[in-house]
Amino acid sequence: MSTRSKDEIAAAIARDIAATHPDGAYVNLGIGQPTLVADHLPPGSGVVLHTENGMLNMGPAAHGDDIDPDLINAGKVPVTELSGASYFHHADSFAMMRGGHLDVCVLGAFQVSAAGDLANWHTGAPGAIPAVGGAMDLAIGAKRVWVMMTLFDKQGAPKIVPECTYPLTGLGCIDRVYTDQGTFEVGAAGVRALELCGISAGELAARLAPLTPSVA
Amino acid sequence: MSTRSKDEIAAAIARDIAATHPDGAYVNLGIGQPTLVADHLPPGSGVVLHTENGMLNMGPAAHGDDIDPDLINAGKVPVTELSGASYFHHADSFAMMRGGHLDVCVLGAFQVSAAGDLANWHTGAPGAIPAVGGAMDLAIGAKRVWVMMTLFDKQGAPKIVPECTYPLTGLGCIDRVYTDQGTFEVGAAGVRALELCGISAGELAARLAPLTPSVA
Amino acid sequence: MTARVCADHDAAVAGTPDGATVLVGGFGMAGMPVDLIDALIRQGAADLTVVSNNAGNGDTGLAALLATGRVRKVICSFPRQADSWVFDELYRSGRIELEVVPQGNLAERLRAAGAGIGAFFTPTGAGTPLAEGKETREIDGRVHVLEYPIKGDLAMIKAHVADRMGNLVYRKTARNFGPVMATAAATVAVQVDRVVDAGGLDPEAVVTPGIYVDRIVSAEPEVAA
Amino acid sequence: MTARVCADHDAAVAGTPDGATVLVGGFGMAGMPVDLIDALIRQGAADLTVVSNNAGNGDTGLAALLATGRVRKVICSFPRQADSWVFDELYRSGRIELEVVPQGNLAERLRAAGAGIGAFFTPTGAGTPLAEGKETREIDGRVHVLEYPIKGDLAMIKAHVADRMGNLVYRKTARNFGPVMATAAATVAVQVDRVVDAGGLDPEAVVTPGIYVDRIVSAEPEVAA
Repeated sequence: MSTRSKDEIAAAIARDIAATHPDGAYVNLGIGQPTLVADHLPPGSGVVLHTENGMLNMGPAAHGDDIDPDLINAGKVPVTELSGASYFHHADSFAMMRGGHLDVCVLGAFQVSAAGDLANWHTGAPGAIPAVGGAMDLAIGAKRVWVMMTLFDKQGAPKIVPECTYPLTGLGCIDRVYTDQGTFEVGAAGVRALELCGISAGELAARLAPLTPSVA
Repeated sequence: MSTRSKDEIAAAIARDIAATHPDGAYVNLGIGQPTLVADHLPPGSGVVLHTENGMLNMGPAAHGDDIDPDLINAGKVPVTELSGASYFHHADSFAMMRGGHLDVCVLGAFQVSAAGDLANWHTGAPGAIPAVGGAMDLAIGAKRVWVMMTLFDKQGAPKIVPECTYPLTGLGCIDRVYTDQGTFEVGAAGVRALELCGISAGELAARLAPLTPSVA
Repeated sequence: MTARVCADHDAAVAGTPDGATVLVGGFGMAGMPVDLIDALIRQGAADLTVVSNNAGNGDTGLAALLATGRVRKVICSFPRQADSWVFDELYRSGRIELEVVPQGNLAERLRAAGAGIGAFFTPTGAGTPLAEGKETREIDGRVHVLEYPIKGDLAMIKAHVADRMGNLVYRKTARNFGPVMATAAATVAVQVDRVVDAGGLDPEAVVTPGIYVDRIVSAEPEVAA
Repeated sequence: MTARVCADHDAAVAGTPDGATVLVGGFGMAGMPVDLIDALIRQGAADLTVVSNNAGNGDTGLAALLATGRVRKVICSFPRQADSWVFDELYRSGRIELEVVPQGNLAERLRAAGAGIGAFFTPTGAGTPLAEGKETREIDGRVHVLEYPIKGDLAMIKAHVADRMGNLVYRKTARNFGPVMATAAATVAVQVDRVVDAGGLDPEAVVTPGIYVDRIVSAEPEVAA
């Protein structure tokens, strides 16, 4: 049993977005790994990508002559414009996010708590320069906020935890966590594995203890 | 000694706007008599008119073939568009007003208090249907809010009063009151006549008592 | 979810439940979504709360909706006009409730609903009867009143042109409340003069991005077919 | 008062006092008013508070201003980037203050300053370190944080085209903070690619109405002459 690659996780998220929103969804993909999801959206999914620096219907990354320094995404990567795009200023863009108009937002995370709290902006380490960007707005604003991360950190410690030990980004804001070792729901009912990949239910329970994940 | 006509009052206001803002001013003229001010603005004054239903650089009233039902002022009168106009939605238009960006607003009034309180939206009479429109936003929002009214009502009672008896539109918001019988400053220092027209200082004091207007 | 072009105005307001709060665009007749209002009259939802700047002019549009007796309450800034006889009669006979809101508070409360603002402090209305019973606070030496969002179940607005993504542009002062109401309702229905394909509007000039729009209906049926 | 086209960038930032709060547009380098920043460096105002999304990239623009040592404090959402070495060094050596603000709160607090909102409640940041010490209130079952406006003495922004009335349009995502910062400062200086006569911009497509703009300077000197 092998774990899922980042591409496989991104494909799973893309599939679930398309399944949940058959008529198309408005989606924000956080900077870093979540941007991979765009590459896996099925043709005709009708998904419209939002970038918080003021654009809807963002296209793929720009290359060569298509690069325009005035057209970048939230990660400051040059991107392209799809047909039906629109531009708006930052207050309007964040009003859109904070007002609950995005269907799905996918974020990276350091930790997610069983109750759905998110920690993804700051390690709290001494000397670290804090930088939050739009993470707190996205965390509380989208209709569904999903996380894409590895289930364990480099030291092997679980990133789904009883309580976040890193500084919080938002309280009770996460619906679902896509990881290399499976997909999980978190929230009031605790942790529930929707599917496992590369880990047995027994090992999962042992490594996430004292959490007691249920397995669908 | 004769009193000033509405046109003469409007001309005085127009003159003062032009004198206070030699480089041009952004001005909102309340519905009713204040709209007359537009006709008296000197050529080249550079004054830009705002209408709260979403336009800057509004032109004069439209007639005949120039009438466009999509282009009206706050009094719902068809108007025209001057070169350099812009359109915006109601939240942006009122943000502009409420954020203190208009240089001058001219409003009609039932009463103005010596301290600069304004009453201009509702008589409070039983059976009257209250309707406020943008009056409360204009009253608190413009840098300078001026009133254009007759000094006395039809029963001869003064409309500059110690305390407003009609329901208030705004507290301490009026700078200056242009009337048929003179121009007055109101505010923390009380009532001060800048000029009188058709009324003597003695008669003014008698009719505004217990207020004690000073005369410049 | 992305907007849908409806076959007719009835489809655009289908499913409106009794008791709904309906945001109605327009300032006087400019931007008034008359065809959607007529469809809502046919649809028959009752016990409605209507949020609009005015309370109807003459006998058409919003006035016609009020005349059905299916509006319980009007929230507006300026109900009384020379031609607001339908509202006047209902109000004077005690058959309709009225909440008068300063026009800027109306716009800002709608924006707050769309922008996820829980409440805001504004100096508008401080010390006046329209702030009675409301929480106040002095900020920077000025009395402010706490105001809450106004959310709609349905918004009915009129725009000039839509593309098939739901992006909208308006015409002149008919823009008025449309863009802000489009952000503030669970379902947003828009009547437009015409629909164009995606790419038919300048992305720099879009006023209402398609994310806010659910149902579009065009005055030119052959285009909307 | 209506906008003025300045002869050069120095004229557009003249008179900035020590201790000023300066709003600086741009998201990374997109929309960054580099020429105005260079003029402010020459102008020499010190003890500044800079409000911007980032805290400078590389060695030009905002980073160059920070490098002069004349910035006391930065208010931003995302100071730390791969190329933010100027800020990083100042911060780590204790020579600059930092207030980190969630990006949406930054935009909304600037808007509040421009729109006359005294304060607003938002769920953003509730329960996080960035809300510590701030007033909170539960509204509709959700914890909200009370946030206050951010006002500038000077805003420096970059737009694409201005007309002589000061109306502005922007280009693509370089729009970002420009329109909202233009509403939030006592003096607004704009660098543009070119200036056109009044009437040269579509009134329906103007993003920043001229009322917000004080000083314009064009990259094409012959047009601004």
